[in-house]
Order: sequence, then C-alpha cells, then structure tokens
Amino acid sequence: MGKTLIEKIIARNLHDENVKAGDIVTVDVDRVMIHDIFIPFVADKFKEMGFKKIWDTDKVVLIYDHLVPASQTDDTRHFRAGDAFAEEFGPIHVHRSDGICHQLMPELGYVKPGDVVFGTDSHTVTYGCVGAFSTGIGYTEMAGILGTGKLWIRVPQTIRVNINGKLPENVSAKDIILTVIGDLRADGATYQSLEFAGDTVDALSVAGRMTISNMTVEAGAKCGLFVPDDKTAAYCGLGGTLPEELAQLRPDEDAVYSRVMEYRAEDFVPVMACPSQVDSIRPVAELAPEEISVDQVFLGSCTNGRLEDLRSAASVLKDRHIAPFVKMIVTPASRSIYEAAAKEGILDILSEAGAMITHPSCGLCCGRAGGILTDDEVVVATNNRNFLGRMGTSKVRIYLASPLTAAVCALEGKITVPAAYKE
Amino acid sequence: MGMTIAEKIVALAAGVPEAKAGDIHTVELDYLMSNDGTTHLTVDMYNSLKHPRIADKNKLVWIVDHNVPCDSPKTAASQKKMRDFAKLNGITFYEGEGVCHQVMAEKYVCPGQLIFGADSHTCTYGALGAFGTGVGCTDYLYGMVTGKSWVLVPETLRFVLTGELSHGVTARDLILTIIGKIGANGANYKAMEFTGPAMKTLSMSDRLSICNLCVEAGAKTALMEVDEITLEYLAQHGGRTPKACFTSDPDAVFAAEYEINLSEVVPVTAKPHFVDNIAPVSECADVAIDEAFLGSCNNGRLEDLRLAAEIIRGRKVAPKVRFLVVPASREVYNAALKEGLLNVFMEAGAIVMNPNCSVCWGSCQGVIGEGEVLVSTGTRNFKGRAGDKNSFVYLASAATVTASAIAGKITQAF
Amino acid sequence: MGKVYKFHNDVDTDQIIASQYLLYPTVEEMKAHTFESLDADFAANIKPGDFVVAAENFGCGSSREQAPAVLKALGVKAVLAKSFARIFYRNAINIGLPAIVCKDIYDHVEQGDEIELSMTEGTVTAGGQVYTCTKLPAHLQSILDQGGLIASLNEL
Amino acid sequence: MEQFSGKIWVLGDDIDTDIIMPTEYLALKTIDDMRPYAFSPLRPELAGRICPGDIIVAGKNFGCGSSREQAPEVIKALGIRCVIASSYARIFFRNAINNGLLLIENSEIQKAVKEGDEIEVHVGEYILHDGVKYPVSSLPQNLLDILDAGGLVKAMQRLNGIV
Repeated sequence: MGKTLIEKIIARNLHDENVKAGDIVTVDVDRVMIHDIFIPFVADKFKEMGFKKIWDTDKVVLIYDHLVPASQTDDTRHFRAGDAFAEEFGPIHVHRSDGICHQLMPELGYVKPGDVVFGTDSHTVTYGCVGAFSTGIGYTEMAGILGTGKLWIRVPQTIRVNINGKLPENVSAKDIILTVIGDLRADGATYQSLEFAGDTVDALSVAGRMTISNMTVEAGAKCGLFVPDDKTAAYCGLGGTLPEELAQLRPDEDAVYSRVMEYRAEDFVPVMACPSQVDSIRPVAELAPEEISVDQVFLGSCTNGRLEDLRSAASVLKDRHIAPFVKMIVTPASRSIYEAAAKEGILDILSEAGAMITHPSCGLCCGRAGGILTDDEVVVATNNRNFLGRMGTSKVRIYLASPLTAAVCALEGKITVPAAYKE
Repeated sequence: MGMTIAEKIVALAAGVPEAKAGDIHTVELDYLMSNDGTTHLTVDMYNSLKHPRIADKNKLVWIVDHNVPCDSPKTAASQKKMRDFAKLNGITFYEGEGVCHQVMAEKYVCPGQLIFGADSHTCTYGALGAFGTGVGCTDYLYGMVTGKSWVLVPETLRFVLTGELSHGVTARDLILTIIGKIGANGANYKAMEFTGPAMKTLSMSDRLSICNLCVEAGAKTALMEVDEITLEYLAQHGGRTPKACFTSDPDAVFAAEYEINLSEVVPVTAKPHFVDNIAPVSECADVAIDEAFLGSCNNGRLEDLRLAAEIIRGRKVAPKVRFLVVPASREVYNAALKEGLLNVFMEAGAIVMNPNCSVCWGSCQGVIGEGEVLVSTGTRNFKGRAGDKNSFVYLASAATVTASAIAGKITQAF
Repeated sequence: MGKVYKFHNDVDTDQIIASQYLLYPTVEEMKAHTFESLDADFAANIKPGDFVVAAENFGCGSSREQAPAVLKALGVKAVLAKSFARIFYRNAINIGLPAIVCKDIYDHVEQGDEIELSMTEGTVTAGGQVYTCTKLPAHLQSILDQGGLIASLNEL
Repeated sequence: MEQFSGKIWVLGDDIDTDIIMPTEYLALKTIDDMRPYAFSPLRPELAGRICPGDIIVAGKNFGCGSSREQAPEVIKALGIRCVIASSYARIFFRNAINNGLLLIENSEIQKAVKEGDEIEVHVGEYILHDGVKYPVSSLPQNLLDILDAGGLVKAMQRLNGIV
C-alpha cells in the first residue's frame, strides 16, 4: 500500500518500510530546539531525571527569542539559566539575539528535508516547509530526549490539501492557510499530518511554505508538510537540485488519506481571523463595510516576519505614511532578514512611512512586550494567534491577516481590502 | 547691571526689561513638552478641573517615548488616555518618533525660548540657547491651562571651556567630569552656562549631550551661546529662526566661574549608584558586564552611532553580552540606516532597537536582572534604575560602552 | 506626633518610586511600591502622620511627580531634609506635600523616633528638643495656602 | 478500577493555553507563583475558587495553542482531579499525561451537566451524573505505562536507575 509523506519520513528515520499511520513507534531525533522561556524548566527536569550528559550535543539548539530584549527584570534569569546549562552540558548551539527560533532553525541549516525535529514550542511544525517532520512538545519530554535521543510518537494519518491555479495578486500564503484553518476548524486536524500539494504550492517560495506550515498547529495538526523540491534544496544549502536520496521523500500515488481537500487558487480572497479564534475566518471585503478602526498594526513573527513579507508591506507603504494615531510595529523574524531588508532599502521605506522597527524577536506575538494593548483597542497582526488576552487585556480585539492586508490597514487606519492598492 | 543668558531669557518671557537671580517672575511659556511618563496623570487632573481649558494647543507637544512599543496592559491604558486626549484636543502628538528631547531639538526648540518639559532632562535645550527646565505634571497642567508659570530666576555657574578634547575623549566624558567636580547637587537651583574658546570644537551633538546631563548636578537649566554651529543646525532642521540670541553681559554676576581645559579630560565612568561617583575608566577596567547600552537623549545621536560603529566594525560583541543600540530618534535611525551603520551593529551581534528611552528608563526594552552589570550611555545610574534593585549601572561614553561590549568588561576604547 | 522614617543623602526619585510603576493608571496603584528598593516594608508600615527625614539633596533625579504623590497618598505628613533637589521640591509644594528644609533634625533623630511638626511656628520637636526649620518663600507659601496649584487653577 | 467524585467547573470549546496560563506570567519562577493567574483572561475568579478534588468539564479541543507545559501543570497545581473534555489538542494531551494529570474524553456529558454539579468518575469505565452513566474508554498502553510510572520524570529516573 502507498505511503503518505509523513509515513515516508518516519520509515526513513526507522529504516523500516512497514511503518503506517496509527503505529506507535520510537524515533531517533535529528535535532531539538529549546527556547528561552522553557530552558530553566528543561534544565531542572533533565537533572531531576538523573541524566549526566546530553545524548548528542551537536543536535541541541538553544534560542533566546521570547524574552529579547528583556522587558521584566526576572527575564534575564532565563538567559543565565540557559548559559549555565550550555556550559555544564554543552557545547550546544546557542543563539542569544539572532531572531525567532522557527526562523533560525531552517535558515541556519539546523533542519534538513526528512529530519525528525522536536521543539519546546507549538510552532515547531514550521519546519514542515522543507519536508521535515517537526512538532512541539513539553519541556518534560524535551528533557527526556536530551538524555535518550529518542521519543515515542504515533504515526499520524494525513489530510491532503491540493491547491492548483494562480493566486490573485492580493492573496498570499497567509490567506491560504487562514482559509484552510477556517474550513478545518481549530481541531479539524488534531493528531493528523497536513500535506500540501498542487501547482500553486509548487510555485510558492520556501518563505510562503513556512507561513503555511507554521499555522497548521492552529488546526490542531501534528505537522504540516511540503514535498521537498529544488527550491527546498537551495534554501537548505544542498545545492541547486534536490539530492537523489531525498527525492524519495514524496507521497506515493496510492497513499491513503483520511481526507482530501481541493482548492482552486483563483477562489482565494484576502481574509482575516477575527477575535478571538484562529478559525473565525471572514473575507476582508466582508469586514471592510463595518468601518472597524485600527489602533495598531503588527508585522512580524515566525508566521510573517520574513523578507518577502516586509517587501509586500513596503510595496504599499512606499512614499506613503500610515494613518495618524495608528502605530505600526515591524519586527523582522531574524538578524539576517533585518540586515537584508536594510540593504534592500525596505526598512527605509517602512520607517519613513512611520513604522517602528524593532529588533528581531517574538515581540508582540508572544504577548509579553512589543506593543501590548488595552481595552477596546483593535490590532491587525500578521502572526499566528489571536487568542483572548494574547496581546493585552481580554478586551483587545485581534485580527490576523497577511502582511499586505496589514499594511493597507495601517495606511487607512481601518480594516481595508488590499485590492484598493493593486496596480 | 549686566545680565546672564538665563536672566535675559526670563526677562524676555516675563515681558520685563530686567530680571536678576532670586527674583520670581510670571513667564509666558514657548512650549510645553510632555511624555508618557506622567501625561496620564496630567489628563486625570485636567479632567478634574472646574473649568478645563487649554491656553494654546500649539504650544503643547506630547511624545510617547518611554515604553515604546508598549510592554504591559496598564501602560497601554495610560498611553491610550494620553493618545485619546491628544486626538480629541488637537495636540501635536508623536509615538515612536524618538526620545522626547531629541525630537524637540530636531523639530521645535529655538534660541531664546523658555520651555517647560515634564521631564527632568528638559535642560537639554540649552544646547540651542533655550531655557528648558523640567517640571512635574501639576506645574505642567498649570502651564497648559494658563500658558504661563512662575520661575525663580536662577543664579548661574559659568564654565569657560578651553583647549580641545583628546582623541577618544568625548563631550560625555567632559560633562561627567564636571558633575564629579561639583557634585550631584552642586548646581541645585542654578543654571549652568558653557562658554569659551573650546565651544567651537563642540558639535551640536556634543552640546546636547553636555546640557542634557546638567540636571544630574541639580541644575535648573543649562545654557550655551548661539553661534554658527547653532544656526546651521536650525537651518538643517526645518529652517527655524531664533526668538532671540543671547550672551551674558561682561558685567553679569555669576555664582561661580570654572575654567575647564578640555585637553585634561580623560575617559571617565560614573560608578554605581550616583552620577557624581566619577572615576577614570582605567580604574574600572576588569569590571565584567552583562549588558551595554548605546542610546538615550544623552548619547543616541548619529555622531555617537558613527563613533561606536568605527570601533565595532568587523568585530563581535562578547558572546554573553547584550549590546543594545537604540538610536535617539527616527531621524537618527533613518540616517544611520542609510549610512549602513545599523548593519554594522547587526553584523557585530548587537540588539538594534526602535528609537525609545529603553533601559535608560529601566522599565522595559532591555532591563537587567539581579546582580547584573550594565555599562550605559544613559543618563542615570541610580540603584535599580535599569531594572532589578540589586543591579549595577556604570555610565560612560559611546566609545567606552562599545569597547566594553566587545571586551565583555569595562574597557577604554582608545 | 508621628514616626520618623530616616533616609540618607541623595535619595533619588527612582528609589522613591521606580520607573516600572510610573505608568500604572493611578497613584493609588503605585503607592505600595514606594521606597521598594530601600525599605521593602515602608509602604506597609507607614501610618498617616508619619515623617520622612533625610539628609542632603532629597528627591534628586527625574521630574516624576509620582514621587511626592505616592508619599502624600501614603499619608506622609511632611518630608524634612537638609536640602531638596529642585524639581522634587517644586512638585511637593504644588501638590500640597510639605517639603521642609531642616538642617539639624537629621543628626538628632533615629528611625522610629516620635517627632512633632509645627508648620506655623516653623519648628520640629524631637526628644524634648526644638529644632528650627527654614520657612517657605512667600510665593510657595501662598501656593500651599491656596491648597496647592490645582486649587489655585480652579480659582481662575 | 480507581474511582472518585467531585464538583465540576464547566468551560466551553477551544480553551487555549493562553487562557489556561497567559504568556505574561510564564516566566514567573514557580508553578505556584503562576497559579493565581490560571484561566484569568476568561474567568479571573476561577483560580481562587477551585478546590482540590474539583473536576473541569469542557468542550472540544481543550488545551489548543502553545506547547507550554505550565498549562497542565497549573491545572494540577490547582488541585483539579481530572479534566473531562470532548477532545484535546495533542501537545496538551501529551504534556498532561507526562505530568500525571488525568484526562478523560467524553462528548456527551457536557449537554447534561451544569457548573457545581457533583459527578462520579470510574476511571476507564464510566462517569456517573444524575443517575446516568457516560461510558469512557481506556488509554493506550504506552501512556498507561507513563502514568503507572508516575509521570515521565519518574519513568526516566527509573531508566537512569535512581529510583
């Protein structure tokens, strides 16, 4: 019987061709990611479990991003705890202010197609963009992996999402995944793997695929996968064409899916996730007549803080200025994105349009700093969650949107369809 | 009898021919600047007045700079109160444009003006020949409602600057040295006036840095004469014209006069926890640091960033040190971006932030934890100023801070 | 009579009320953090009518009016110091918190001593001894007499 | 099989981890420090009113959102005996088992109960409410193994020979 992509990845990991959905198996871990909020807990559990050494220090990446820059005096305790752990059990890879973990893991080559990766963060699913199986776990399990290099998993069933055709100009990867989540609902893919395919998907950049993989967890998915191709190989530093060994990482024609969803790219429209559920999706065109005024716009996060996202916003903000009394906060996802955007003149455009450009970090998305709001304020944000109270009080209304839509909302000071700014 | 610059500005603002130290005058204010540190309280008090009114909204400039971007729901509520009031009453309002004093210098302050700011470092404006002084929000409210306030005319301490700063020594070292000499209350209630042949060697950036820190000696205001450097700065920043250009009369009376030879100044640091606790940087070498901060209304200008970039170009921040680089305003940020300076810092591993008060203010954006050490170009090193109450702040120049960030310990740059 | 809470030279406004509390919506919400870094129990222990006694340059630093405001909100009757930083002094008078220059009292009282202040006489009594304070300048006295600056605004 | 009874608190669908434990408090030193803020965005009073032995009854997708293990830990720290929901988000589910917090899946009982009711739980068999039995299934063996060991930390300690 044919295999899905996740079955292929796990079979490769186990060197066992008989793996199928539903099996409970123990995988060898290729890489783990721990971030600053949880490192003290991981360190404590690791010691409590009685481990004396890390199974393979080169496979451990520690990233400070949620608490950078520190906004509360106790935050730096996490950096010290991480540094101490690295010193005692390292050498491990440590990034102290280089950007958001999920951006850095693929960008810096820590994740390759076919890898099995776990992280102490739910958006670890992001690495599916390069055809890796990656998912979020708690800090207790992470401590266990650090000692053993292994984790049990249940091989998930797969929902296949086929998208074919040409996307409208004002639609981006963000609109695709929001629409899919709206159709699946917040628990529609629980325990399942989402597998994206079709010529629209093939045409997406790795950055666009990252946006999609990143948000699959919002439908409950265990992972969100793309078949690695030449673009993936180039992104991962594996040369211009995908190495033969990795070319096997594609689903079989006769693979068995729990569900198949079909989309025509031409049918997508700019959408928003409305307060306060990620699956509460509405077309922007339907919201616009409600004249919803916007207090703040946030462009950033591991969902949409990449160069092409900044470019997209800059395309409408060039030689324009955001609306009076509206704040626009731009938080590039990594140090190299910041540098590239500076070189390309994108930061100039955004700053001259009135945006504040912060250091690369999780920023507002993790709700501890970076633009916290208060009662009755409205924020249009490009990140992945609009949960109640995520960005301030429970009365803050959070709308999730694409970078293009967000930029247009900043210009107009109200929820606006990006179509109006198309050439 | 002759008058000092301070006396002349007060006389002009009071509409009287003469003012002398010790007099109390009612003055007409030229600008009233307020920031998010206290404006929410001003708004509450305003709303509690029997007959609330604004004398002249064009004199008000409100700037959100302390917690930007906002870090907590309570702060957001306070800032929203300020923003909503500004919107409702047509008050000039900036958010995220930069540290208030830098924004005021770039866009508003003119020689001869008398300006109240609801922030102690309002004395910065002396660099442009204006009498700027910090007030609380009640005084601010009085000025906002009436357009006026009362001023006790200050005595003046005069600093005659000669010689020239050596390579690697900055205006920051000079003013720290002066504060160390006269003490944290050495100029309490007084004006500090700077003059002398060395003035022509000091850029507007240097001058702003010097005047900014005078409040750390207790000064009510700081003042400098208007010269070509001042006029050029005004021309480049909106083509502003002076209200009046004053110098102190030859027979003006000064409370004290000091001659400072700039060539004798060495790189110094203000050790914890007082700004007048001054020592040469060389004495503090080997103090290990956790964080370094380049920014603030004192040292976040383009010249400071250039100096720092020159030192750090091609080098790296020490692995565990957090080096915060925070341009003082959007104008500075944009210029530094265009010159490629921000990427120099990024490539070195620094944390480059949007213009804001940052850790100088110590409530968000890079606060330090228990037992940690910060070397900072900020304005104050009071106990707990930068975060945890049991932490340590050393104040120093942009050069010293940058060299320290690279070395991981307090280090003299040149 | 009120108890003495004694502080040193150069007590700055960050010690009186730290930056991280200044943007709390009201002074009532801030006051529990008064003098937090120097005496964590100050806000809990101080009773209305008690005194803050300090040495030179009390209230140096920032212009934050929250500094005198939290002291007033906690019921501090007056601050007696050898000298004050100017902005703090002005702010205190403006909100009706007596800030009184008294050169001698600091060296003759200890934490917890009971003292009595007579504003009209310009004296402080401690341990049976009477100490003279510096009178307020007439202009400031008139602001205090009107009940602070806000009250005077309401008269306009 | 183990059985117990308790008073219930009723919550809705999609109770996310930001509701269970907001990010603002995640960096507090201990779970006890975080406890008062549990569920605060939705029901700020709840943490103060939950008593040891109480039971949470919720709708679908309980624990969706982030991987923060503070979410199950804080529920356990509040003294919640078990959570009954029509379904769980997967990371939360794993984290709960690893911390020894009992989760039961049932999608019928929500319609019948109201907050404050007493219910009786027969683990792996059924829940009894108002005379009606709601059947519940048992956990997979590998999870029972972790629960039997007393959570993942204990299981690893056993592996390392320190218990």
